Amino acid sequence: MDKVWNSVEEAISDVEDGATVAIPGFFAAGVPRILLRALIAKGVKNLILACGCGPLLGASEELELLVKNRQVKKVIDSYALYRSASKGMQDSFEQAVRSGEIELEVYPMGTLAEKYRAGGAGIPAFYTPTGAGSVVEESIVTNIVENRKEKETRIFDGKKYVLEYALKTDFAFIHASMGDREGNLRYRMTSRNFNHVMATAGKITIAEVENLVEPGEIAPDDVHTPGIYVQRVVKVPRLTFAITID
Amino acid sequence: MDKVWNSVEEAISDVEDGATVAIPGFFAAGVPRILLRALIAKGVKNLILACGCGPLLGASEELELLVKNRQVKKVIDSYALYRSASKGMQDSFEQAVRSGEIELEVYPMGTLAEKYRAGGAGIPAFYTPTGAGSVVEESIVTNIVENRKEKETRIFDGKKYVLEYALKTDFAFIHASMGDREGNLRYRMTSRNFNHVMATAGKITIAEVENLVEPGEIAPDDVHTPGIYVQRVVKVPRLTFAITID
Amino acid sequence: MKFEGLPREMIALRASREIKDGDYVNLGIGIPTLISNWIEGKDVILQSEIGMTKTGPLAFGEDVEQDLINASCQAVTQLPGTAYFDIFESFGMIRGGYMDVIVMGALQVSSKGDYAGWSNPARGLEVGNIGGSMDLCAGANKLLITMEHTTRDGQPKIVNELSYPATAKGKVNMIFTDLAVIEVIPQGLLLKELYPGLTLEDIQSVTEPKLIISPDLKEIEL
Amino acid sequence: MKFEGLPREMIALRASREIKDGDYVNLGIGIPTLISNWIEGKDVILQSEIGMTKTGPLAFGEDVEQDLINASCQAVTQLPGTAYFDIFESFGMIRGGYMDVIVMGALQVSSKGDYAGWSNPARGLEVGNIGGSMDLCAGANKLLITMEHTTRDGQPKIVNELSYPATAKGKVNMIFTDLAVIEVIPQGLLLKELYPGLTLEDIQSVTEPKLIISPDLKEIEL
Repeated sequence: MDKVWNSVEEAISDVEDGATVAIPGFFAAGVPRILLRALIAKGVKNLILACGCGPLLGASEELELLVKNRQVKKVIDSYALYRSASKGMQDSFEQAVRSGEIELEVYPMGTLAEKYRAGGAGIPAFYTPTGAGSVVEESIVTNIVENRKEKETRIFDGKKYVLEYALKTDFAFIHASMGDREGNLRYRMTSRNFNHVMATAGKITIAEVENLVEPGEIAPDDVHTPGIYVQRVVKVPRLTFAITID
Repeated sequence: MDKVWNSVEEAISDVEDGATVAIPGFFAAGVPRILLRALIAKGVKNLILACGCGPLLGASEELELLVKNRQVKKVIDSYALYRSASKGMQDSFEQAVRSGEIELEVYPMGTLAEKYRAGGAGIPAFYTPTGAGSVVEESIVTNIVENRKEKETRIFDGKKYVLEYALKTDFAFIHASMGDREGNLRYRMTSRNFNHVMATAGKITIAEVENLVEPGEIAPDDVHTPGIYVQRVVKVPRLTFAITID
Repeated sequence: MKFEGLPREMIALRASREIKDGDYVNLGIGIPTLISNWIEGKDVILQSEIGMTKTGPLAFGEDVEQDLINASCQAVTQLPGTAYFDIFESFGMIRGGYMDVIVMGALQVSSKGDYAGWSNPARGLEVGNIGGSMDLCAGANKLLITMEHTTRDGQPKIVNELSYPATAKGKVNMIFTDLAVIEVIPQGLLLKELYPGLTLEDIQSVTEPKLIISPDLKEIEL
Repeated sequence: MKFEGLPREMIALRASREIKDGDYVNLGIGIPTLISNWIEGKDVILQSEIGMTKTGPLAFGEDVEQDLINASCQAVTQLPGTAYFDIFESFGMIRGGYMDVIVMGALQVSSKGDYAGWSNPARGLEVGNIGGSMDLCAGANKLLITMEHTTRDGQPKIVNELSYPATAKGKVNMIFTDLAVIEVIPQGLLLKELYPGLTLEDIQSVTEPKLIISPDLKEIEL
């Protein structure tokens, strides 16, 4: 079952305007930068980028281009803004959020991880203690007022929990250190982060891999993401990048 | 953080009458047989054995002793009975279930896996499509009539789902191929099955390991169960066992 | 009434034809497991719910490895590209819809695509072995049933309403028996293929719901 | 009003005393991160929510590895016994109660143990960076707050009621500032340690809720 595609351009050729795309990465680590660049080059619009923890702060050049090209309709994330308010004021993404041009929908990070996991695992909804006692329990946190859909809470054993829903995406872009031709993947160190769970949540999961190997070269006990979740594999070079954010 | 105990006897010394103990294993594979034998030798009673897929069919000698010694109050499982009805009639466990001496509470396997996962991950309850349209959606499936607590269902996007609850246990007995002194574990092949998830669900998790190694000998990217879930580690010999069940 | 039909291996062969290159497949206990003998050469990956993708053929003799079994508790082998994972990942992919084809045995199937397999009331127990069957049905993109057309004493297993406890409702797509190939369609059961020599009256006599006869009805092709 | 007190490193040092051998610990961004400098020699394992247990010291120069960062996006190192895992496992262990001690920075803490940290209304945005903070609070066995006692312009950060959006309610156990060590008890805030030279009037003047004075009140011990 050979899932290797020749180029990132071909591999994302069916990503169309309005698609929801999962973008893993935790700040600078584990971001599918080359797939993101192909998305920029393709120029599709009205994208919903479903993130986990600030991959677009980590890939700030890519974010700037996406905003400049007006390709993004909405970002889902737990940590999408610069920590520094003054730097944020100069950031074109934050400006677009402030003006309402881009929607920013925010969740606690663990809730977001669990939403992708639920999406991949056929669980439509779950209860979590996270966010109870905060605005998170009241409604969806977003800069677009009319999208602040109310949330449900429920008491179990005297403690309050929030009902949260599964999140599946049209595509998931994955960055892996190693992948075999059948889509079995391995990640390095903390670049694993959201990559595995998003691979499970994407209807079409496209993995850029730094090392492409034959089936069997990843020992069966050492596979991080079974190939069943991965529809397409593309070999990419290993990039060097700065890991600081502000 | 050295978590190694000298013997299985010491490692389970605080398992008391009435304890709920998670027993992983999928039929013959990955069952913590040596910890089970220590439990038999200890003679504690009124145990609730929380299983996943028939580890006590795989470890049938241990089951027979547990039943004979009247140590078991209840078994939770997805597949606890011999496939063959005639063999089942002669089985002392099935006889105890028929007489009501032992309670057998049954779930679909994936629901059971998810109940342990929820227990370990702080999720009190979740919705699953599994069992909708069967008796599983109506009430807990058990041979003890008064324990058939009603279940809730709910419709999401026109489809029916069942509300299921987290399951945490007082203890989890784990069988791992390799463990380091800090409790990081690795499993071999399909003996992994319920071991990882039960390690997360046990309040006190005790791992019998065929190979005991120093921290660092398991490469950080190759850990299956992080040691944070494991309170005690005991070195045991590798047993040979038959893998057939009826 | 009982008719001579295909042996179990041939039911498996016929069902295997529904599996195509690129499919991820989970095979239940019994006749479904025999399908693994008929997919050699196909670009198909078998999932075992114990926590394995790309399950290899059964292992015998020295190749038997006690840490490597399939969900039916049979010794199996691994292949280049095999992956092992834990049980919640395994059922995550099952419920999450990653199985293209699931093949199960059954005690009964109804004309609405309901199916019963986990509990035989004759055993006299109100608990039973559910195993992974209900999860597999919940997540199946295509659910095939392989079974004998009738019980040992000739009673229909294809019925109007289940009398056995349901495993899942409305999920079955096709039924492969020793006597026939039947598709579950919104209007009921469409008879598509018949064991050579049987008449329409024969097959109806061992099938409770009124069969809809396909205009393309043919003999079972092996 | 603003008093001279401990530098940030010393707040971290004092808070580090609450961490004991055998603890699994998660440190938030800011002063909490500095605690990692003070636990050398303790048998403590640091978890980073990015997906790592046994996080090693910060990496510099040639030791910087772009695939290895902590949750504050700093280059770190691994140690013998380090484990990497994915994000849902990481937050499973956080919510599941496996962190013995969690230390966070805060914008405000209330006398009921409520705390605000994720959003500063002054920024003029109704969305903000929640990150892992709410999950960490939900799962904390012991939640310590380290922060400056007052804002830059001397306003109390320890308040009767939060005016900033809450991160969690009723979860804070202890507060470590440049001026004091305070325990959250059912009756309110118990002042246990005070910066040398400060009077009770001084500390009350920069603290909104009426402090309960511990009979064992002492100077902050470093």
